Amino acid sequence: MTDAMILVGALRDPDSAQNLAAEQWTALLTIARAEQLIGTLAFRLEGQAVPDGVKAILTDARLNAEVQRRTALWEADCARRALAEYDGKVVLMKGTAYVASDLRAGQGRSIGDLDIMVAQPDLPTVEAMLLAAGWEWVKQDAYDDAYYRDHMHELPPMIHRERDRMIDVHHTILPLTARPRPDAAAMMADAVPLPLAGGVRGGPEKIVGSLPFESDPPPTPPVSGRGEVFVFSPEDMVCHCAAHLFADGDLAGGLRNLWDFHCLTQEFTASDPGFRTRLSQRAEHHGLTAAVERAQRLADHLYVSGCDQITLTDRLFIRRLTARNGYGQQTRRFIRLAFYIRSHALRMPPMMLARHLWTKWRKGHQPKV
Amino acid sequence: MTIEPDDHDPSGRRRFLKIGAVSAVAIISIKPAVAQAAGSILNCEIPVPGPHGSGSYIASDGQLVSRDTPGAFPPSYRNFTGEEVRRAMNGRTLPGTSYDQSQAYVNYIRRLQAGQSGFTCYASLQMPR
Amino acid sequence: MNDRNPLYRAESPDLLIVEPLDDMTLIYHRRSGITHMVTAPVPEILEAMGQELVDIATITARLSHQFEMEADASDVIAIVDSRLADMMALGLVERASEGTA
Amino acid sequence: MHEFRVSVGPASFRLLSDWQKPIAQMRALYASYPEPEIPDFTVRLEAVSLLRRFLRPSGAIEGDYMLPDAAPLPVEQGLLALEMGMNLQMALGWRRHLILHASAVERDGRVLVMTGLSGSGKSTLSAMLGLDGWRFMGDEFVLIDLVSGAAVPYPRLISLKNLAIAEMQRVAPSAQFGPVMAGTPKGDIRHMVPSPEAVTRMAEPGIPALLLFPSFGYSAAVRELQLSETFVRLTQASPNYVALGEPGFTALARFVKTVPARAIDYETGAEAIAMVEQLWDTLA
Repeated sequence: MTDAMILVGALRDPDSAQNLAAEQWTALLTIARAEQLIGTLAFRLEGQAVPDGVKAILTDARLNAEVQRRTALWEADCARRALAEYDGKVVLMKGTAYVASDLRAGQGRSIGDLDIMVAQPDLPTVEAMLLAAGWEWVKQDAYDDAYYRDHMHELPPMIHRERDRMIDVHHTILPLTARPRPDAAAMMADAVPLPLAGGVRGGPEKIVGSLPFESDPPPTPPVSGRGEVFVFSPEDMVCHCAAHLFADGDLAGGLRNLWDFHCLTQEFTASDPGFRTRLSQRAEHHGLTAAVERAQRLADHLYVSGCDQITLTDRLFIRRLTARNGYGQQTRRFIRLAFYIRSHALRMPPMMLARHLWTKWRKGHQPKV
Repeated sequence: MTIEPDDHDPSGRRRFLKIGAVSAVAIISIKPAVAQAAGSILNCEIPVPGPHGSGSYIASDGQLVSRDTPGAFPPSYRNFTGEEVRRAMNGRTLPGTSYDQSQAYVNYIRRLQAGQSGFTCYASLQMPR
Repeated sequence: MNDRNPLYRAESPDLLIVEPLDDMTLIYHRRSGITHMVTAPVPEILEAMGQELVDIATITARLSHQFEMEADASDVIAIVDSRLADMMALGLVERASEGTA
Repeated sequence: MHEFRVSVGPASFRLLSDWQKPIAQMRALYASYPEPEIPDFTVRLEAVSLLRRFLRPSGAIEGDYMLPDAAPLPVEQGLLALEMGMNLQMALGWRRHLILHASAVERDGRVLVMTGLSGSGKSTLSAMLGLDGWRFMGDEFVLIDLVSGAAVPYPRLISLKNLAIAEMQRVAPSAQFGPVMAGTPKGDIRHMVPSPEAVTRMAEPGIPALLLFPSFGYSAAVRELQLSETFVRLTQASPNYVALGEPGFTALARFVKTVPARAIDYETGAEAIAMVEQLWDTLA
């Protein structure tokens, strides 16, 4: 039966899609939607001769990705304005950072919540400013709240009451209970400002919140230097991507995260030959060498032709990452369960894991396997 | 921006502008109706309470409270459908509940926020008539 | 920073599609993708602001020049101030902060 | 899984089910509709658990686009579940038109659009008008072309509820009906196949000429609406207005400015049809 390798193949080698039969197209599109990669696929296949029905679906996906991009940038701009009086750095993370930096990883990418990172001591300040600007807590449950504050790498999620958009405010990139403890302070210190951050006052190009319009106005000078937004340095962006891929969840959505990793490393390496060396050093500093190396092997194996240097364990990861059939259903139940347990074991010491699973179980949560 | 070009009418008098009051609501922003339209075409249900409040009791004003709170009602043993909640909001009681219990549950549902279980379903009941 | 007389700038007109309906006007904000439905004097304030950095007194003076308003000058200033705050919250207007004002 | 594919208007679906029966029912009711080669959307009706595949079987609605809070339905209502799944794909995934949650009928190339809450009677009214000299275009969604503003048909199965079931069986005894599904979340439901003309002409759009907001159960009245009220109500009746961005705004603003709108209250179907004909003659 078809698995997500059909999607991997189309992303790796868009020309190969020319040979797909109608049945394979249907499976490919369904799997790409389920893996949140339909927009990415649409950009990859741009310019390829495809059947009419496929073309219409891919055009929709591209337009939809453009709307998501604009919405994500606007949300970032709203956060920037809400935090305009905050003196520290506000770092955009994940999808929003990729589109704001105009990186290839952002092309067609689906973007849900806004993720930002601020310095840990400033969390109460930032929280208060967001609450004042219309964000509200999503959960009221004391257990979840205490759990977040004691053990997680972010505040409990907040949602904006007018725009219905969620924000996750991080102070580091991995749960505090995880084994690697990345150097969050160094990541903040090395974060770089976006070329020109600005909402209303900014110019039209590559600006937070702007779309390319034919009738774009000439750039207007920024009103002040304050209220800039930042993104991680290239090395830290890649380290975060790898950490997120393996630690934050049970590899659900892993193909998408791995595609991010692939695009980031390719693009950074192409523009800077010294990037790989600095990435290794930085990964070591953060205790993320194993994660970055595995992500690199998996990404090369799946997304680069002719790279087959993988370990036996890597093969398990690949089985997990591609566990999806042509109907869009998740498959390989057992291997997914194994990864689910493993993901929690990575995040928590054994006793805490037991307590966590017990509490969740009593409340009726079951791993959706 | 395309506001009518004739700021002054031919007689040379200034146009009248209804300027409103300081406290007036002058801007309404259109929110996505996905929840409404999709919810109205989908069979949905609302747990009372949702997982975020499991184990809690429900006070008459809909707040989640601990089980020893006087006058609070136990969690519902079953979920309510959107249609049952719609009828309860129009004055009937939820199936299998007393009048006061139903009121408390409906108040709980009214307090639901986006992201909480049942919210999308509740939002679907809010479409204006 | 001059807190007593802040300066404001409106969103670029090219990023707003304005569609008068009746006593309400639609404004589609291209940067956010959000549709706002507004009453007077919101469209008039945006028009009066143009593309410059302006203070409330300037906006009010321009409105008074164009329109007859059923309110005395201090009320008009208070109302314009209130509408500017509404528009700032929605990202349709931004206030210049310290340094340049 | 069991599988059936169908095109409705410009959209096409792959329907999958763990059970054979709902698929057979769909196949019978949609027999006259074309079958797409590469469908736009996939809808799945899945057993909630292995146990529920056989014991009091109930299916969850899954697919390309899903909503939280969706409750599983007993498998006897699988046909309804699949229909809901199709609607959900359109509501969340369709980007080629502005969708209005409305029914529509056409005469002389011009279209009457009726929108309102479920229970407003828009579905039954469109079905009755479809028997009375109008071409039925759809009872759930009307698709507005983003460039031309034309109304594009989406003639899925007509979903009749409660009292409307007997009423339609009386006036259209020769129509093809689906199984009666009693005790669904929306009461009793029975599907009716639209007229052959509605299906053969489903690629043929029309120009929107009148918009009505019907309300059933109130004594007869007609009310004018301000453009701004119409606009807001239609944004709330459109599941993809916000997702479309600027083209959606342009299409909806044009629709509101060019199509006359009225709210009508009525107590009987005959009364409503008389009101519709009269408004059509004066306004459209």
